Amino acid sequence: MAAGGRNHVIFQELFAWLGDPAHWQGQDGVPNRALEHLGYTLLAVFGAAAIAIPLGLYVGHSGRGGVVLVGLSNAMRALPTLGLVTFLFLVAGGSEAGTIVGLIVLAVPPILAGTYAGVQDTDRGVVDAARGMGMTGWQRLWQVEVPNALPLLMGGLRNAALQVVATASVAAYVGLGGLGRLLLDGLRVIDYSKVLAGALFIALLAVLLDLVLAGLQRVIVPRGLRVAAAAVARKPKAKVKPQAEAPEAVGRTNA
Amino acid sequence: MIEFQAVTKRFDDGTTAVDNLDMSVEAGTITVFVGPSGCGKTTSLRMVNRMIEPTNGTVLVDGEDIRKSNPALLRRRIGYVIQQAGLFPHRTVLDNIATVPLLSGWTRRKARARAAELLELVGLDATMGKRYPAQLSGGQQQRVGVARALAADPPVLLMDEPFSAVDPVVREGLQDELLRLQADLDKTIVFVTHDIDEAVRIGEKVAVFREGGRLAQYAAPAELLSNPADDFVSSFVGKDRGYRGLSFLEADGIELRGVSTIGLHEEQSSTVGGLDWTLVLDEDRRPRGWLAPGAVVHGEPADEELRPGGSLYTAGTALRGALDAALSSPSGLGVVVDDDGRYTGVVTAQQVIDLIEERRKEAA
Amino acid sequence: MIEFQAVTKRFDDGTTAVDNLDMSVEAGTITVFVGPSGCGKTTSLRMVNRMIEPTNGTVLVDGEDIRKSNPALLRRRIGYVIQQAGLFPHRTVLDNIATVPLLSGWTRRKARARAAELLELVGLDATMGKRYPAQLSGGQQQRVGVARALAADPPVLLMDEPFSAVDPVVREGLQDELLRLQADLDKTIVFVTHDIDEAVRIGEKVAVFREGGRLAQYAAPAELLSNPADDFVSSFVGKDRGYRGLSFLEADGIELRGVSTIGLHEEQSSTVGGLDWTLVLDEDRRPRGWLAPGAVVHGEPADEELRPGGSLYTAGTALRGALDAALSSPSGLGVVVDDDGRYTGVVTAQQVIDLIEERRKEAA
Amino acid sequence: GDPLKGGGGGGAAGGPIVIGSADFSESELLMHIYAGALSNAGVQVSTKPRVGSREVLVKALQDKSLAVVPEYSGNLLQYFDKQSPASQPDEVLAALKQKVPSGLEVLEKSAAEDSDALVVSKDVAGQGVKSIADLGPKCSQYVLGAAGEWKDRWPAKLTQLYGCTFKEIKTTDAAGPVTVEALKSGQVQVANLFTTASAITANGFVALEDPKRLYPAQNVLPLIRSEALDEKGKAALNKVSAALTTEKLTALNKRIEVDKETVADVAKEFVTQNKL
Amino acid sequence: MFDDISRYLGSESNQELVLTQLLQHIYLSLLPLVIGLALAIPLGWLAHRYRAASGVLFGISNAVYTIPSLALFVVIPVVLGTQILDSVNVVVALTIYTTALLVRPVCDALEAVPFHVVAAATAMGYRPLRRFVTVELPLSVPVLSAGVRVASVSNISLVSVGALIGTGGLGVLFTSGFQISYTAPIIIGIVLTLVLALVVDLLLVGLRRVLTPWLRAGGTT
Ligand SMILES: Nc1ncnc2c1ncn2[C@@H]1O[C@H](COP(=O)(O)OP(=O)(O)OP(=O)(O)O)[C@@H](O)[C@H]1O
Ligand SMILES: Nc1ncnc2c1ncn2[C@@H]1O[C@H](COP(=O)(O)OP(=O)(O)OP(=O)(O)O)[C@@H](O)[C@H]1O
Ligand SMILES: [Mg+2]
Ligand SMILES: [Mg+2]
Repeated sequence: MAAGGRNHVIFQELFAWLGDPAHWQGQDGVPNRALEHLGYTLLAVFGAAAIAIPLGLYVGHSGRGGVVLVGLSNAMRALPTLGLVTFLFLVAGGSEAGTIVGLIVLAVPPILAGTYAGVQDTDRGVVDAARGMGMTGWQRLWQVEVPNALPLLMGGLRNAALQVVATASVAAYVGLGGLGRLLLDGLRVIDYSKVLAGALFIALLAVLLDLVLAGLQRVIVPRGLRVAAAAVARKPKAKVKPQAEAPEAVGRTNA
Repeated sequence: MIEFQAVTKRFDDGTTAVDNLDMSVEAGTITVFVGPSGCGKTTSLRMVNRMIEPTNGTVLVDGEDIRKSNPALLRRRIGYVIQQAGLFPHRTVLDNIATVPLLSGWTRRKARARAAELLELVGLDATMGKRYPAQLSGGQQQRVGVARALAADPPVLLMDEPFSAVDPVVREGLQDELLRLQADLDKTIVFVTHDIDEAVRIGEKVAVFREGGRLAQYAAPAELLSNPADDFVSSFVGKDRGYRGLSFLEADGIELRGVSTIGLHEEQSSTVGGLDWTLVLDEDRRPRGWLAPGAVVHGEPADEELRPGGSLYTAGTALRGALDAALSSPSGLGVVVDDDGRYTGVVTAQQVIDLIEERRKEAA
Repeated sequence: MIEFQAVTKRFDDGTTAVDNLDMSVEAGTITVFVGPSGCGKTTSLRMVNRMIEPTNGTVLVDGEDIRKSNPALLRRRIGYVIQQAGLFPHRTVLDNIATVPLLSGWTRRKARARAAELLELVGLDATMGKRYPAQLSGGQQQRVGVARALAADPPVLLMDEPFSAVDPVVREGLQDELLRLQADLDKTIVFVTHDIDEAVRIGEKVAVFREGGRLAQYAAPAELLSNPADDFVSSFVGKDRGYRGLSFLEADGIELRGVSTIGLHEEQSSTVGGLDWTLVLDEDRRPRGWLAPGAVVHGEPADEELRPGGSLYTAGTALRGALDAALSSPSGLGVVVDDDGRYTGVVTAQQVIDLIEERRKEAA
Repeated sequence: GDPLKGGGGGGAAGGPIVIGSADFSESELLMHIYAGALSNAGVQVSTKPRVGSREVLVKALQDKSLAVVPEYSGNLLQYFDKQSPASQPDEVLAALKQKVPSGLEVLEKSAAEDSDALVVSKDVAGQGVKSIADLGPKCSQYVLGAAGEWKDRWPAKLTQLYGCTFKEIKTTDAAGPVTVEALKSGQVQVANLFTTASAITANGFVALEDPKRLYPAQNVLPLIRSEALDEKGKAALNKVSAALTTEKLTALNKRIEVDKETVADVAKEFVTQNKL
Repeated sequence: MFDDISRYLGSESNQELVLTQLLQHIYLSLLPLVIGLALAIPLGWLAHRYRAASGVLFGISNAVYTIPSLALFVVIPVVLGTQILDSVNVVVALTIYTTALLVRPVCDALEAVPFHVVAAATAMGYRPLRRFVTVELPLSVPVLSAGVRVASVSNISLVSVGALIGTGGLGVLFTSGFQISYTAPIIIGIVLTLVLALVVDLLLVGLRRVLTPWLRAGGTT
C-alpha cells in the first residue's frame, strides 16, 4: 500500500525535525512548551482536586446528595472542551485564567467520581465496625474511609491528569502555550513533522505523569489494601477483579 | 446487665423490626439471640450500643439509660464483633486490635503491648501481629475481631453472627475458644446467631425471636429443648431436639461396667472371650476395636477380625455422648474413656434410658 | 453405569485433585460423593461429562470410553445440576427447561410442551413457566434446575451440591422430591455434597473422599455409619453416628401402646388422669400437648396447664424418629401419629432400645 | 449531502461542488457570496466553512475536497513563490497566474483589498510610530502577536526592508480575538491584523503604513480547481469580483464582527443587492 | 445573553447551519460508537479468555488514550492517505478511541457473567460460539451498557475538536463564534452538545431496558 512508503518519509522527516537544535531552544522550543504544558496540567489538576476531593469525601461520608452529584458530574463529562475553552476565553476577556478554569472544570468529574466511589466502596462492615468501636465522624473519615478510598481516588486523579494533558493542547487554540502549539501551528502550515512531534511529546508527558502518579499511589495506598487486592486476585474461581486495580472503572474521556 | 424496657423499633419504611421487647440480660453470662432471618436480632443488638436508636422504650446498660451517654464514648465501653470481623484492611493485625485503646487516648506503646497480650489470649501467634487481615484465614480473622473487641476490657460484648462465615469445623473451634475465654473473663455477652445448634451450645440463656421482632421464648437451652413455649419455637428448635436435649443432662450417677479386654500386641493363643464381645486396647489402653463373640485369634488380631468401635464417650460429659456411644457400638456397649482417651469402662443404652427416666421422675 | 478406571487429575499448578480413582457407579442408583472441601468431588464429577479431562485413566459411561464422543453431544446426554441452579437469568423458566431439547434440534413448540410437562413433574405451577429465575425462591430455582437437567431424558444425571444454597427446611423437601422422582425415573445419578446427613439420606451408595482426592470408603449408608473403614471416615461421619444410624433401622415389630387422652374442647369436671400423663387431642385427634399427672382442669385445659408435646413419630418410619419422640416428650412417652398427623399410640425409649438390641442380636 | 462523501465534493463528476473558506469570518463571508452567485448561475453548490489555513485550503483543493476558495492575491503568490518581488496589484496577479500549480487557477481579481497590516496599540502610536519604517529601529523592544504561520513567511523580508527584528513573536491566532485581546492587554505591542478588521478602529489601534510594500497587494480573488467550474460558473465569480470594493468589504465586516449579524445573511443580502 | 441567542437563532441561515452541524455531529459521534463496539466485543472476549491477551490489550488501550484527539485527527489522513477534510478521519479516530475505551468494559462485562451460568451452559452441550452469542453476550449487557454510555458521552464531546481540522459538527459554532467574539453560537453549541449527550444516553438506557427484560422482572444478575 502506498501509505507504507509515505509513512516512511514522514518518519524520516520527524527524525529530522527532532534533530534540529532550533526546535529545542527558546520560547517555542520543546523544553519550554513541555514545561508550560506541565504547568497548566498541574494547575488544573490541583485546582480540580482542591474542589473535588473534599466534595467527594463529604458526599461519600454523609451519603447525602450522591445521586445528584453523580448525575451532575456525568453531565460535566459531556461538556465539549473546545466550546468551554472558547466560551471562558471570551467571558474572561482573554486572560489565561479563563482557560485554566475550563481545564479545571474538565478535571473535576473524574476526581469527584473516584473519591466518591472510593468512600462508597469501603466495605460496609468495616465502616460499621468503626462506628461500633466508638469512632466519631471525623475519626471514621480520616482513619478508615480516606485510607480505603485511596486506590479509587488516585485512579480518578490519574484519569484527570491524563485528560488534562490531552485537553490542554486544545487550549492552544485560544492562544495558550504548551505542546498544543506544536500541533496547531504545525497544522496551519501543514508541517506534519511538527504535528507528530507535538503528539509524541504530549503522549510522552501523559505517560510520565501517569508513572509519577502511579508511584505516588504505591507510596500512599496502605500496604494492607494491596495485600487484600492481591489475595482476591489469587483466588482461582473469583475472577472478579478487585476494584483497587481498576481505576478505569470510573470511566474516562479525552480531548 | 442489659435491660430492654418496652423497646420498639420501627424503621422509616414502616417495618417493625423489634416489637415491644422486654427482657434483661444478666451480667457475666452469654445470652444468645436466635431466630429466623429478619426477625430483628441485629436491630435489637445494635440498639444496645446506639448504632440504632429505639423508636420507643428504654435500654439500660448496668442500670444506666444509654441515652444519657455520648454514643462514641458508650461504644468504647462495649465490645462489638461482626460477621467477617469487619477488620480494617489497611491496618496490621496489631493496630487493628489497638484501635479502641488508641481512641481512648492510650499511648501507642501501651496500646500495642495490650494488643500483643490479646493476640496471645485469643490463641494467635505473636508473628501474626505484623500481618494484614487479608493474610489471615477466616477463622483467624474472627479471632482478631474478638481480640479487638476485648482490647479496652469492656464489661459488655456484642457479637453479631461472628462465626457464621467460617466452615463448621473451624466454627466449633471458635465456639470452644469463646467459652474458654468467657470462663476467665466473665463478660456480659450478647451473641446473635440464626443457628439453633450454636445457640444451645454457647448460650447460658437463649432468646428466640419470631418474625416481626417479637420474643417467642427466653430460657436456658435445656428448657428450650425440653419445653418449647409454642409451636413456633418447637419447630424452630428442630426435630432432633429430644436427642439434642440430652446434651444438658449430666451423666453423674451412671455406673460404669467392665468388659473383657485384650492388648493389641498381646499374643492370643486361641479363642478369645467365648460368648462375649472383647474390647481391644493399644499399649496406652486406648480402644482400637471389638472382637466379636467366639472370634478366633492367633497371634495379634488381624484387621479383618477387628470390628471398628463406635463413638467414644468421655466420662463426666453429658448423656448425649453416652447414648451415642452405646448405639454406635457393634457390641451395644458404649466405650467410656477418660480425658486422655484411655478406656475406663462401658455403658449400655439401657443404663442411659434408665437414668433419663429417673431424672424425669425427679423433675415431676 | 459409570466407571472410573485409575483416573487421576493433576491441575497445571500441581494440585492433585483426584488420585487414582477406581470405582463404578451402578445404573439406576443414586450414588453420593461426600468429603471435606477440596477433596476432589467436583473434579471427579466433572470428568464424567468432560468439563474436565483426566490426566490419566479412563472414564466409561454405559461401557463406552467418553473420549470417543464429541463433548457437546456427550453433555446433551448427561443432565447436570449445580449449586445455585445455574439457571439462565435472561430466559424464562420454560425456556430454561427447554434448553437442551432446543440444542438437540427439537422444534420450539415440542420443546416448550416438554418443558411444561417437566415443570409439573417437579411440582411447580404452570404459571411459573413465564417467570424469570430471579422471580423464584431458591428452592423453586433448584426444582427448575432439576427439570432442565431432565428435559432431554438423559440416562445419567450429575448433581453438584444442588441443594446446598437453600435453607434446611426447603432442602429436606427437595431431597424428598428427588427421591420421589427417582422412584419413577430410575436414572443413574451422581450426587455431590459435603453434608454427611444429606449423603446418608439420599444415597443408595456413598463414596467418601479424603483430602488429596483419594477414595476413603465406598459403601451403603448404613454400613458407612455402623462400620466406618478408618478413623478418617469415622470422624467424618460425625459423633452422632450411632443416633443417626437409627435412620436405617426399620421400626416394624414395635408395639404401640395406649395412653389416656382427652379432647381439647371436651369439658372436664376436675382432676384428669390421676397418676398418669394425659394426652390432649384436638377435634381431628391431632396431639396438642400433655397434662401432667394430677393436673386439675376445669372446663377446657388452659394454656398454662398444657405442657407442649415432644416431636412426633410417624408410624412406619425409621427408629430414629421413635427414639426422639420418646426422649423429647415430657411424659417419656413418644407420641405416634399416622401419615395425616392423627394420634395412633405411644412408644417408650425402652421399647426402642429393646428393639435395637434384638436386631443387633439377630445380626450377630 | 451524503456525509460518507463529506470530503469528496470536489465537483467535476456531478454532485454539488464544495466551496471552502479559511478560518476567519471575512473568508467565510466571501465563501457565502461566491456560493450565492454560483447557485444563482445554476451551479449546484455546498459550503465548507472554516477549513483552516491557506496551507490546508490549497491541500484540500488539490486532493479534491474543495473546488473554490476565496483568496488574497499577494499572500497567495507569496505562498507559491516565496521569492517573488511583485508587489503592485497587476504585477502580483500576473505573477500569480504563472505560479499557480497546474490544476488550480485564479480568476479575475476584485478591487477590494484586504491586506495584512502591522497594527500597534494606542501607546506605541503615541510615541510617533505611524509606519513600519518608524517602527523598524525600535522593533527589538516589542513583541509581535501573529498567527503561527507568520513566523515562517515574513520575518526575513521585514528585516531586509525595514531592519526590523522583534524581541519575540508570540503565536496568537489568524487576526482573531486572541490577537486583538493580546494587543489590548499589552501582552504584545504589535500585532498582525487585516486592514478591513473592525477591531482596529473599535480599539483605537493604528494600522501602520507600509511604504516599502512588505505585504504585497492583497486583492480578493477566487482560487479554483480548474476542472470543477465551467465557463458559466467562472463568469459568475468574475461578476462578484467586479462588484467588490474595499469599502464595501469593510462595511460588511463591521456588520458581522461588531453588529454580530449572520455571515450567511449578510452575504445573501449582498448577492441580492448587487444582482449577482 | 438570551437576546443574543434568540437573535442568532432568528436567522434562517443560522438555523440551517445549526441543524446541519447537529446532524453531522450525530453522525460523526455515533457511527464510531457502533463500529468501536463491534470491534471491542471480539477484543474484549480475547482479553477475557486469555490473561496474556488482556495485559497486551489493556496496555495498548491505555496508550491510545494518552494520544490527544487533536493529534490523532491530524495524523490519521497522513497515515491512511485519506483526504484531509474527509470526515472519515474523525470517524476513524473516534473509532480507535471508542474501541480502546470499550475493550476493558467488554472484558469486565463478560467477567461479570456468573461463572456457574456459563458452566451450566457448557454442561448442557453448548458449543463455544453459540454459548457466547446466546448466553454470555446477553448477560453482559447490564455491565457493558455502562461502558457504552461513557463512550457515547466521550465521543459526543470529542467530535467538537474536529472543528479545528475543518470537519463539521457543532464545534464549528465554537470556532466561528470565537472568531468574532460572539458567545451566542458558543452557548448554543455547548447546550446542544449536552442535550445530544443526554438524549443519546436516555436512548441507550432505553435500549438496555429492552435488551434486559429479566432485570425489570425484579431480579438482579
Ligand atoms: N435500615 C433499615 N431500614 C428498614 N428496614 C430495616 C432496616 N434494617 C433492618 N430492617 C428490617 O428490619 C427487620 C429486622 O432486621 P434485622 O437486621 O434486625 O434482622 P436479623 O434478625 O438480624 O436478620 P438476619 O438473620 O438476616 O441478620 C427486617 O425485616 C429488615 O428488613
Ligand atoms: N482449575 C483448577 N486449577 C487448579 N486447582 C484446582 C482447579 N479446580 C480445582 N482445583 C483444586 O483441586 C482440588 C479439588 O477441587 P474440587 O473442586 O474438586 O473440590 P471439591 O471436593 O468439589 O470441594 P468443595 O466441597 O469445596 O466444592 C482443590 O484443592 C482445588 O483447589
Ligand atoms: Mg442480623
Ligand atoms: Mg465442589
